[in-house]
Order: sequence, then C-alpha cells, then structure tokens
Amino acid sequence: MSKQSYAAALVDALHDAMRSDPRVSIIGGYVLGLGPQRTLTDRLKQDFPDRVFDPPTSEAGNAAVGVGASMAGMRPFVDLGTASFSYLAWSQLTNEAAVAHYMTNGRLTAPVTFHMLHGVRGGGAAQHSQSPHAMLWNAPGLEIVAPSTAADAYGLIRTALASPNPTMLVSHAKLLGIETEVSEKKSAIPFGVADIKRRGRDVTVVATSLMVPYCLTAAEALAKDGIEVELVDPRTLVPLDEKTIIESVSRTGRLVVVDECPLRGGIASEIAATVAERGFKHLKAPIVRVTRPDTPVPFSLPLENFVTPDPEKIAAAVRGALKAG
Amino acid sequence: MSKQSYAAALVDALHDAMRSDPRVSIIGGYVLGLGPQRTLTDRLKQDFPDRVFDPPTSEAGNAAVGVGASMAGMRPFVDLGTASFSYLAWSQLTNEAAVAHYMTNGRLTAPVTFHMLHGVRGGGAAQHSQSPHAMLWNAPGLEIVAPSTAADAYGLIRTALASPNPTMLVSHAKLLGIETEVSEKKSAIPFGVADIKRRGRDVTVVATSLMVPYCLTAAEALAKDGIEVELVDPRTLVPLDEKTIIESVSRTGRLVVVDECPLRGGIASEIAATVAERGFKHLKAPIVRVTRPDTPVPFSLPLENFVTPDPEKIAAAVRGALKAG
Amino acid sequence: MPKGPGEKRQWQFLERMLLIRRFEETVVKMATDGHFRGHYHLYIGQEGTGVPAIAALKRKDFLATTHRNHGHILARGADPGAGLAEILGRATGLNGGRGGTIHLCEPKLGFLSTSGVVGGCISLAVGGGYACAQRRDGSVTMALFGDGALEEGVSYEALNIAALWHLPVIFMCENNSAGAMGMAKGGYPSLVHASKNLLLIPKSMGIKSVRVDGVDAAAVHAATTRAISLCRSGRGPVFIEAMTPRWAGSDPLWPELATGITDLRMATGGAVPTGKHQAWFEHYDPVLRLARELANGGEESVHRLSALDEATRKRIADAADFALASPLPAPETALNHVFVQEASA
Amino acid sequence: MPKGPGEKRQWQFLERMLLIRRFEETVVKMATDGHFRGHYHLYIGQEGTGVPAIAALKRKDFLATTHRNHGHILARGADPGAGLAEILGRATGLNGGRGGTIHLCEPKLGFLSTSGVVGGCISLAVGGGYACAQRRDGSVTMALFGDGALEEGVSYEALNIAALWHLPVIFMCENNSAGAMGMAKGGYPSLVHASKNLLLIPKSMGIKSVRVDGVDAAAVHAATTRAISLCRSGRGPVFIEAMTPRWAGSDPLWPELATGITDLRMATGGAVPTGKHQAWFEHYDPVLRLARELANGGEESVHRLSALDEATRKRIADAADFALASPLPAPETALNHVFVQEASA
Ligand SMILES: Cc1ncc(C[n+]2csc(CCOP(=O)(O)OP(=O)(O)O)c2C)c(N)n1
Ligand SMILES: Cc1ncc(C[n+]2csc(CCOP(=O)(O)OP(=O)(O)O)c2C)c(N)n1
Ligand SMILES: [Mg+2]
Ligand SMILES: [Mg+2]
Repeated sequence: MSKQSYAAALVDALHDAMRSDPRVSIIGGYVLGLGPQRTLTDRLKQDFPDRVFDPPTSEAGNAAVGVGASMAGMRPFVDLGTASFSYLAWSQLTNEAAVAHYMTNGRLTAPVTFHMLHGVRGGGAAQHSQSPHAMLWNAPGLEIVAPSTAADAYGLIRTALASPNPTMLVSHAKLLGIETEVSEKKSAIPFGVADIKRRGRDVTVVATSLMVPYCLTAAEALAKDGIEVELVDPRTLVPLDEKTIIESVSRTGRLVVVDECPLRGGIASEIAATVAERGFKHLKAPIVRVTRPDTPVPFSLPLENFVTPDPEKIAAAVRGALKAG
Repeated sequence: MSKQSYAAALVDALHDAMRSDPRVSIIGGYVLGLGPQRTLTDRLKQDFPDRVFDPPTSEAGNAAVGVGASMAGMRPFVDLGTASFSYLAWSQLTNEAAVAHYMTNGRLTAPVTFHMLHGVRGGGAAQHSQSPHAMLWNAPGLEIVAPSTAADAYGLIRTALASPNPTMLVSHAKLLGIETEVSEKKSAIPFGVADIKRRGRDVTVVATSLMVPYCLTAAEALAKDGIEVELVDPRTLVPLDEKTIIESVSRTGRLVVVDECPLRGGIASEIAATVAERGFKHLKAPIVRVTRPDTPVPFSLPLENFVTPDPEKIAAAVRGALKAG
Repeated sequence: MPKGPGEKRQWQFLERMLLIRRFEETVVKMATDGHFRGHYHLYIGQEGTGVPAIAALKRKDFLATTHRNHGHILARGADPGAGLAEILGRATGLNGGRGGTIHLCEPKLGFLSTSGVVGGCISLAVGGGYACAQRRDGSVTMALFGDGALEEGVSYEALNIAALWHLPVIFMCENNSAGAMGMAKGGYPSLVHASKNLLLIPKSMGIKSVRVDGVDAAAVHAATTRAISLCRSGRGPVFIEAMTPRWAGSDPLWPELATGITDLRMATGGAVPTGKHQAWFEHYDPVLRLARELANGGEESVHRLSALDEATRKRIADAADFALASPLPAPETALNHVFVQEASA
Repeated sequence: MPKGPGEKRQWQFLERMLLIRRFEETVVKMATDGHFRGHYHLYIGQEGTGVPAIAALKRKDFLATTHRNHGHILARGADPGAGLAEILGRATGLNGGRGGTIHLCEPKLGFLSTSGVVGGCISLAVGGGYACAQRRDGSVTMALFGDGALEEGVSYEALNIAALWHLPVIFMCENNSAGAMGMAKGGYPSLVHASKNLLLIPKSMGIKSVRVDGVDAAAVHAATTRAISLCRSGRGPVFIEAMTPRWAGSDPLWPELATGITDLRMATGGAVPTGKHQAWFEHYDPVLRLARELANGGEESVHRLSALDEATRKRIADAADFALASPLPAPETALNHVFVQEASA
C-alpha cells in the first residue's frame, strides 16, 4: 500500500486506458483545471500526441463531437472543464448522449465519457462552483460516477472508458490534491457497488465525492464521543446501489445524507426519498439532509464557508439525528 | 363562473400584462406550440405589433436577450418552445438569470419570465417530452411555476410578469386545451401558496401541472370505494409551500407524490424528502412516488403509456399506500 | 443532355427518388387516416439533393440527418417497410417504435443518431468526422441538415471544430426556405437569419463552400463527389448549400399533399402540367425533372419509366401493408435499452 | 501630434488609464501577498481600448463585461476602493464580496451582470440593446469581450439576433491573442479559432465591422464614437475588433508583474526602456504611448504627468488601505439576496 493523489490516479487511469484501447482519445485542454496538478497530464500529450486535443471554448460543440464520435465507434473522454460550463453542453448530454441507445431500440451505443471539475472550490463564486450531476440524475440514460478516493477514481474511470454507455464522471476540485491509499496494482471497479468507507452501528451516513473525506473526519470526532457512524459511499449514482444503503439503515435505523449540492432536487433528496419509500420500516427518526442551502455560491470566504457542508456541520447533524425520533 | 381553456387564460394573462405594463414584451414565435390553440396568440401580435418577436431558432441567444433586457429594466416573456429545448439555454437559466441578483449583492434584478411546453405530449418521443423544471429546482435563484388550471395559469402568469425575480413558468402541452372554471374577474395569485384542490381525510396526494387533473380523476374513482384523497397542488415549486403539505400529512398520515418527471432527482423525490425530514412524525406508512420510470420517453403509444403516470396508476398507488404501514 | 453521371446512374437516382416520393405520399395518407400522431416532415421536393449526395458515399462512411430524415434513410437503402412501421410506432420499425418520424435511424447503414434538435445533426456529424479521422481509413461523414440549423450556436461551434482539425465532414445544407412563408405568416418555420448569403458563415472559418441547384441531381452529385474526395484526402471539411425551393405541401405548419399524387406522365408527355402548381411541375419537382430528362431517351425510356413507377408503387404498397400489419411493441419493453443490457444487468 | 480627441480628452484618457494600471499592479501585489484566492485576470495592456471606448458612451447607456473586467469598471468611473474590496471579498466591495475579481459589477453605472462564462457578456449585451430599442430613447449597449468569446455558439446567436433586429449594440472585441502562447504551450488560453480574420464572422451576418489598433486610444475613441452614433440612429449593431498585443504578464496561466511597476519616466525621457520588454515599453504599452504623446507638449506636460502619477498612486494606495481595512461580510448574510427580499418574504 502506498499513497497517491486523486489527480495522479486519474491520469494513470487515462494513460492505462489509452495504452490498452486505441479508440480512447481526450478532447480537453485542462482536465485537471488550472491548479498545481495540471502538469500531471503532460505525459498523456507526450505519449499520445495524436489523441489529445486542445479544443476551442465550445462546450456544446466539444460534447457533441464526443457523442458523435462514440456513435461511430470511438471512446472519447471529453473534458468539459469547470462543471458549471457543462450547462452549455446540456442538450448534448440530455437530448443526445442519454437517449441515443434507447431511441434506436438498442441499435446504437454512445460510449462517451464526460468529465468535469465540480464543487465549491474556494473563491469560485456563483459560476465556478456548481455540482450539476444531481440534475443529470433526472436525465435517464447517463451513468453518473463521483469517486472520492484515488483508488476509486482509477477504478471507476477505467470502467467508464470500457463501458458501452455514456458516462458522466465528476471530480471535486478540492479532491484533486488529496492523497489516499492505493494498492500496487490498481484495478477497475464495477459500477453500482457502494463502498462502506467506515463501519458503525449508530447512524448511516451516505455521501459521495469530497463529502466522503469530510464525513470521515466528522466520524472520527464523533467516535471520540462514542458515536459510531457507518459511512456508505455509493460511488456511482447511476446505477445506484440501493441495497447497500437500505441494509445499512436497517442496522442503524437512522439516516443522514450529506451532499454539496443545494438542498432542493439535490443528491441528498433522492437518497432520502428512496429510503423514505423503500426502507421506511427501518427508520427510527427523521432523515436528515446536510447540503448547501438554496443559494448561489458567494465568493467571500466566510460566506462560502457558511453555505458549504463541512465536518463540523456534518457532525452536528449526526448528533441531531441521534437525539430525534 | 364560466369555463376557459388553459391556453386562453394564458393568452389573457399575457394580453392584460402587456396592456398594463409597457415593459412587457414577448420573444417567441409559438408560445402555444403547433397545436390547435396556437392561433389564440394572434391578438397579441395584432394589438402589440412592436412587442412580439419571432426570434431565430437560438434558444440560448433568445434566453440571454431576455435576461439582459430584464437587467436593463424590461420585463420580457421568453418562450423557449418545447421544454426539451430549454436545455440549449441551460447556462442562461442557471449561470446567468438565477445568480445575477445574488452575485451583485442585490443591486441588479433580472425580472425575466421564461415559458416552455413540458411533458409527455403523445408521440413526442425522447426529445419532445421532457419536464426540465425538476432540474432547475437545484439551481437556486429561479422561481418555478407549474399551473394546473386556467385560473391558476392566469393568476400565476400575472404574478410572474410582475415579479422582480427571474421565473420559469411551465405549461404541460396536454393542459392547453383543458377547460376549467374561472371567475368573471381573474386575478393574480401569489407565489408560494399551495391550493388544496380536493379535501380528504385518508391520504395526502401532492401533484402539479397535468398530474392535478389526473389525480382528481383518480380521487373520484377512489371516492367510490370510500377512499378520500386530499389533493395538494403547490402551484409553485419555488417558493414551496411546505407548510400546507406537511399540515395535510399531519391529518392523513400518508403521502403519495405524483409527478411526470423520471423518478431519480424528480419533483416527487424532493417533496418526499422534505416530508421524510420535516414531517416524519406524522407518517404512518412509507411515502409513495408515482413517476415515470427512469427511461427516456418512447414514441409508440403503448410504450409511452406504459411509462407515463395516469389516473389508474395513481389510484393503484394510493390503494397501495393505504394498505402499507 | 446532362453532363456528369452516366445514364445508368441517372436511372439509379430516379429509382430512389421515386421510392422516396411514393413513400412520402403514403406517409401523408397514413397521417390523414389517423394512423400516427404528432408533427412530421416530408422530403418531397428535396429528393434531387439527398439521393445523389448520398449515392456519392461509400459503405464505410457515416451520415447524420434531422427531423426531415425519411428521404435520407431511404436514399441510403433502408427498408421502406421498416421505415413506415417506425412512423406508425410498430415493433418492426427501424427503431422498434421508439423513435417515430422524427428519429428514423438505420445504424447498420452508417447513420449516427437522428436528432430532432435543430443543430444536433451537424454537431454529431463532426463527431463522426472525428472518428473517421482517428481511424485513418479514408472514411468521411456527411451531415444533411436544414438551413435553420445555422441559427443554432452549436452548429457554428461544430463548423469551427471541423475546420480547426481538418475533419472529413461534408456539410450538406438543404436550404428550403426560398418560397417558404414562415412562422410569422402562420406557416412552417423558415430561415430567421441576418445573413443574406449563408456560405459566408463557413467561409468565415476558411471552410471550402459551394452552392448548388438542389433540384439538379447531376449537379448535386458532382459537387458532392468533389467534396468527398477532398475530405478523403485530408483537405476537408467542405460545405455545400443545396437550394431546394419549398414544396407547397411543406409550407403550411402541418404538411399536406398540395401537388397531389405525382403523375409521372407529366414527364413523358402523357399529362400536361396546369393550375396553381404548374411551375412546380415544370421546373422544381426534382422527380419530374429527372424523369423528363430520361424520357428524352425515347419510347423505350418512357416504358421503362412507367414500369419503374409501377414497381415502386407496388414496393411501397407492400411496405405499407407490412407496416400496418405489424404489431405494436409490448408495453413492458419500454423499460429495455436505457443502458446496454449487459451493463445494467 | 494625434488627430481626433483634443488634448483635454487625452489627459482624461490618461488619468483613467493610469488609474487602471496602478489598480492592476496593486491587484498582483495583493494576490502575491495572499490577500485573495483563485484565478484572476488583469487589464494591463488593454487600457488604450477600454478607456476611450467607454468614454464615448453616455450616462444612460448600458455595458457588459467579462472575467477581465477591472479596467472596464474603472474606466466607467467605479470607485477603486470598492473594486479592490470586492476582489478581497469584503463587505464594502462592489458586490458586497459575493462576486470577487471575475464578477465586479457597478449597476448604477449601467453595467449588466458581469458573467465569467465566456460568451455570457456578448449575449447579455444584446439583451441590453433590446431594452434600449424598446425604450426608444437613443440609448445603446456596449459589450466588451475577448476574442475567445467567438468560440462560443451563443455569441454567434447573439450577433445574429442583434443584426436581425437592428439593435443598438456595439460589440467591442478585445483581441489579445497576438503574442499569446495559449494552453497548448502551458499558458493562458488564446484564440482557438479556424478563422484567420474574425471580422468575417459579424460580416457574414451583414454587421458593420471595423478593426482598430487597440493601443491607440485616439483611434479607438474615433471608431467607437462612429459606431455609437450609427447605433443611436438605428443603424446598428456595429462590431469593432481592437487589436491589443498580449501583455507579457497575462501570458502565463497565472498573471505576474512581468514588466514591473510601470515607470512613467520611460515616457518623459527620465528612464530608458531596455531588456526583454523593450519593445513593449516603446510601442505596445498604451499608457506609456499616450503619456509619451502628452509629454511632447513640453516641460509643463512632463510636470503634469508626474503630478498625475503621484495623485493616482495616492488614490490607489488609499483604495488599497480602504479595502484591506474593510470588514468581511457577516457569514449569515450569505442567505440574503437569493430573491428580491420583499418577494421572498
Ligand atoms: C433546438 C430546436 N428548437 C426548435 C425546434 C422546432 N423546430 C422543428 S423543425 C424547425 C425548423 C427547422 O428548419 P430547418 O433546419 O431549415 O429544417 P427544415 O424543416 O426546413 O427542413 C424548428 C424550429 C427544434 N426541433 N429544435
Ligand atoms: C464557458 C466557459 N468556458 C471556459 C471558461 C474558462 N476560461 C476563462 S477565461 C478563458 C479564455 C477567454 O479568452 P478571451 O475571451 O479571449 O478573454 P481574455 O482572457 O483573452 O481577455 C477561458 C477559456 C469560461 N470562463 N467559460
Ligand atoms: Mg429549412
Ligand atoms: Mg483573448
């Protein structure tokens, strides 16, 4: 076991996929954003100079090229940059990629992978901080993947690039530099299999992406007070491993869902609704959602902090959930 | 009391708003689609020839023009056509209209009204049948309005065009021709006030838009078996009248949420999550969601019917909800 | 006498063009008879563009089309029975009934997904061109789209990308706005563009661009053949604007058979064009125009024409019978094919 | 001796241009000192465009700007203290700390929302022009945007709408890609466009279009004045491409003060440009260029220059003090202003 950053694992996954499959290419000039990790992608350009493209600032066009190319047999990885800009490619995601297989009765596939940097990144303000994948959950036909560790990033990206379906892969901008343990030989991870990132008997916490390390920090603090959190990371929203979530709730009787999206129509709401419908009998107390309140993201740090879930807010919500019911 | 179609009431609202406020104009060539109601808008063009524009097929550009014009003091009504095409204007909705007021610390307003024809319309297939407003619920800063009757359409449109905030107004394509009762003098209806469309003691059903008449039909069938449904129509998702919903559940102990969006991340999920969090103690049984399954919409009628909520499915779900718990 | 393709090729063109014409006439009848619902779009009047353009492609090439796709699908050789069945939403349809008129698609003939979103086709086709370029096998992709697509920003982005990366894409713009009345006058949308010369748009990005008479099958075929050969040799993309005057039946919001069932005798002298649509019959109907050229070959040609017409009518009648007799899909199959089956299992 | 605006106007231009320069130099220092986070964009090297262009507007006119907005906001007369405070996320900032560098906005001076989404500005500005046209009061809207905006489809849609409806919009494209290294070489994005002549794009839609030397304040002012008067009389829109060679400090991905703190003595003969950036100092720095022209006026002018510089430095130093001393916003105010307060109450 050694440690690796999320960003390095992501680049490893791309490199290994490109080496093993000549159909894989990259459309996107700054897959890791403008931060310090960005140079990690240099070796992709060096080793596959004809398969890495620096496209114009044309999110819709770039996405469409990826979708069309995938229908013609390629496996493009299209980087949409900061996730807020995926809104410019929304029709390509929802009206084209998501429905092509269905609309042709299964005769066409669109195995394109999209990638974007989501989340409250620190000073990103209202137009560089979004997490649009909750919305995409309402557009059936896209696989949605939100890794939280280096090992998951590697394994899920390999699966995405091998998948016959269109996939949206999101990386939280703040995860890129975080190092986590990886085994010597990293390998593909199937979609639809939740990972219990921590075992605990008192309360089930469900979280993805950056919220996973935040929840682990909260869980450690709570453990000092004897509160044992079970942390379930679904890893993929589509397909969703409902079973693991509901089984965990059946053991703990309590559910806290943590997510950085705004409250209404966010990821937390869908998980909460699913359990309220299919795991109701296990619930001993109200479900609690820890999310951004329904505001755009403000620039200034104290404002940004106020609206963003963090380990303290998560711990407080868990304590609240344990008192209720 | 007389009867009027949803479409006629919508046109009345636009006409009255244009007459009373010279800042109101219309950007959109076919506000009522291509169906038989479309000629109702002719009198808008006749009476306000300089204030009705037939724009190019440029949803993003048209939406941006509306947003920019509203910032410069106008009150444009921008029709985006079939709701699936709003995805082409997604950045203008989420990145521009929704955040401008917030991002300027309240110094700018963007009082634009967007309109689109949503829903499974009958043969619309995967690209002409969507209901994107569930997604917009995750983009704080937009008011979201989904009328279900002629009176509500009139009253809510007047409020939208008078509102200082950006508003997304959706009309279900199948509602346009439905006639409902209107009083002699139609008037504005405030946002955030749910309307209990039917009183009942046994189960709370929450629905908007076309699902409201469908639920009324289901409720009548159920009443024959002695099951009394209370039907709550929030009318606006943003702001949401949580109080009326939760109070109703406190009386009935049971909740069925009906919505035409796909299941995951849809309107039904948000309502369910809200009640599972804030009205949990009233619940005697699992919450039930009646929605489209997570598939694109197929063209062929038996397929389309299979995936679309209808009075029979709603009634069956209500019966199920009464048996459980 | 036409220059360009030889007589054999002309007969091939006419066979497909007539097939499309009889198909579309049948579609109107099926709509009128209430056999399917919703808006639809006919290719009548544009057969002279789609058929010779698509005939210039090879088997390995890709194509993308739009809401007005019937003609393109048939031109490429799709089965008319499966086409009509799809329009009727039958299980035997090209898309198993999931697409309907707006989304007819035949992947095994190289079609990418048929998008009804204006601008969708042109941008997906650039992806097709990207795949062709990656493959380095000399294949190309052809986008067949309406002039209205140039109102959408994504089309412009797609043109730019194709130009930047020299992708092998033939942009075939079928400009059918001449003579159209447009939404403002209560008809079908026509071009709402400030440009008085659409070719200036691709030209602004350095894309080779030509205009051609879309009624003249030989001219279209020649221009397309040149464009394809440029693309195959890495000198693409190429933009072609084919001018196809609006057929009267496609001018109102809902299509109607304005010019009646096409009477091939108007080409052979057996019937005389008159009335409101005389100019159409004499000059703008691409089927009659080509038939007239071939009829010039003499009596044998006239016989051959009428035999072809009879065979075509028969073929479409059989196709219609097949479609009407085909079963609707089983309701619960609506849940299939959201994802590739093995992945979702 | 310059033609065009008189000397008085030149001094007014220089005052604003220098104010912007000292402001931006301070911004770099604040970033280096860790006073704010995130990516930012400087207007150094483009002062010769924004200042005279904006000076040609009237009070009633509207403007829209982009991520590279500092210069535009100051050119229009916004308070530099409130500008710096916004960049630092302070409660006293133009946006109360909610926007940061990318979104500086001054609604009371006619600015529409400052969008950081490439293409946002140009399309919102067409909305501004629509409002001006509806109002029929001769007002106009100016969009100030980078060349990169022409990679986004919405810009093209917006140009088309403005052209179709003859809206009074001045599209001021600041092309700063000449000399830029671009992402491919590890620097800041530069134009990725197949067009070798961006003016062909608006021209394809019949929009009047001119190119101007963006370093030459007088030339920019003259071109803008002409464009505005066309727009006011209903003959808009107009597109202007101002060529502003890339300032070395804006070329890398993260800005740096490549050419040091501007030394006005390089304009008055008190210091001699040398080194790597000699050409910049001698030809392309718009502030030095205008100062040099004014210094030609003789000793009095040289004194006036140095007095102006001193006053400007003082003004910016005060602004920086104000900003640094300003409080951060109270955390819980983050919940305000999602909607206009009375509406959400
Ligand atoms: C994005 C989008 N906006 C609007 C529509 C509605 N619509 C359907 S066809 C059409 C006109 C298209 O014109 P053109 O591309 O020239 O094709 P034509 O029908 O003339 O062949 C429009 C606006 C659509 N399908 N997609
Ligand atoms: C829609 C969108 N895509 C990508 C970006 C990232 N981005 C920020 S600035 C920039 C370059 C813009 O170039 P240009 O418009 O010429 O402005 P300049 O910075 O050169 O003044 C890009 C691509 C963005 N802000 N918005
Ligand atoms: Mg057309
Ligand atoms: Mg630039």
